[in-house]
Amino acid sequence: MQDTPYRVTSEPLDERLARAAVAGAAAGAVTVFTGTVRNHNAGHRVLWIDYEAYAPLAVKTFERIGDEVRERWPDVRLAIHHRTGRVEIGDASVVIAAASAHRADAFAVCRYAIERVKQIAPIWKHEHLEDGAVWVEGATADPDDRGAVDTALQRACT
Amino acid sequence: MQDTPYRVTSEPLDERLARAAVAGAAAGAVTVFTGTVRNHNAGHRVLWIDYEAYAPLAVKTFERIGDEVRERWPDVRLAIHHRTGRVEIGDASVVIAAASAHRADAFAVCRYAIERVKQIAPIWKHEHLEDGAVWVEGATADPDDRGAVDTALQRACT
Amino acid sequence: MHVSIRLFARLRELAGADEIEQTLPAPATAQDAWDALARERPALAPYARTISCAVNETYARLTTPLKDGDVVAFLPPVSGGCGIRDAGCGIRDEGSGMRD
Amino acid sequence: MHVSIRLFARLRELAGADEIEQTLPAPATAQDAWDALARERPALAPYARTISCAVNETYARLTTPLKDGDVVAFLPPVSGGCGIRDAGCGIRDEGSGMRD
Repeated sequence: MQDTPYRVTSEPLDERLARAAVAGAAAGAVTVFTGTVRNHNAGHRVLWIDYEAYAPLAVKTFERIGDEVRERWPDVRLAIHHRTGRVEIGDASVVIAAASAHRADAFAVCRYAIERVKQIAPIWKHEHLEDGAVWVEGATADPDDRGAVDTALQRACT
Repeated sequence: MQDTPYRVTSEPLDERLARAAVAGAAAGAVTVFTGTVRNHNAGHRVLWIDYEAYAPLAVKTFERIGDEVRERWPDVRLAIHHRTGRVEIGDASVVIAAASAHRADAFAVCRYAIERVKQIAPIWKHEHLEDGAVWVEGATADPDDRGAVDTALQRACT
Repeated sequence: MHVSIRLFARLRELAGADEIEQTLPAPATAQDAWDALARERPALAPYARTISCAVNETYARLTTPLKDGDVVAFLPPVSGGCGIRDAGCGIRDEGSGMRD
Repeated sequence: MHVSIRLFARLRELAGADEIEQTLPAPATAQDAWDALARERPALAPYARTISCAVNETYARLTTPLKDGDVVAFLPPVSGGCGIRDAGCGIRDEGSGMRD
């Protein structure tokens, strides 16, 4: 498990595992992004979030994002770990690590990857509020949509 | 020590301390940047790097960078931890953590801060190579140089 | 032909099942499988224009021809990643929540 | 007046001291302190145009007037942060190394 770059797990996430999956002597720069569950949303108090995933497709989707990254940034190493099930306030739902010889690339890949995860990973948030639960529905996942890739690249500042 | 946002220390850096210094229930996004010592440089094998700092001014400079960040991104929390003394290959020389409700800001602040550290922190690298040691000299530190601030903002993609 | 349909999140709740065996006249595409599904379960119909589709655990177009025994997944718009839809991680561009 | 001068990194090595007590005719600026220092230690002179200066642990202009007892630090170009000058962390814009 220590060095698995792409994971979907119901266990609590540990940034050190994502970092270990990308670390190496050639990497002068490592960027780790952690997304955590917040305690409020548009004025509603959030109690917790359940994340549902189509796990085998999600892992394949992370691998695909890895392929996209390798094509554009061949020397950057990437890890994406996403949690499923009940995630409490303050706990991490996603951890992304990128390692590179160059800090610009480590930042760009980390940002690109979180944008792509949000666009195309088959994962769904079920927010539990005080007065019930809400399914959050964002983007229709289409891995081949060039417009979405361009949006992710733009947000990655490349 | 646990929650010190700005530190200059001869102890090994631990990303968890920088993360702990910025974490909070309002933060949905945390970005941590780690700079590590690489084993080669322009064809020369690097054995280790000694970092020398003017420690009290370095801490004040980190606080100043924090002030710059607060002015532009009032809701982002920042930590900067820099190591001094002998740092071995693969070990971290600097860790920067930024936490925000918004991932764009967490990325921007983390990147802005590392650029500013490199521009104005009174810290010097002494590279130890197989055939001797080299002082690395980069930028003349000038915290009031607007051009340097603009460069950092541009690299932070803002 | 027989295919196995997988449903997730709100689609799963609306259908009341996460796995449905569906018989289709051959030849059939993923779109045909959806149409048959939504005919039998009209509550799913509003998702016709926003679903994604995977065949045998790989993203696929709705025009993909199916084979007997294929596993076809229909996915509502996704919302993985971090935090909360309109604030956490700056998710400002996501759609609104769907009440159960 | 008497001021205490602090030197770092290669300036420290070239001067052979990290702390030097300097007597200056009043009034004096940080620039005057540097000029006196570099007169006595010509090896430092090439840094005249690239040093930064701090007075009492705060960055200051070379035009800053000094008071008796001030601590004046002269700083060669800095290179903190990460990795290695032309590769680690993408430090492409740094100057070349200075052999001891």
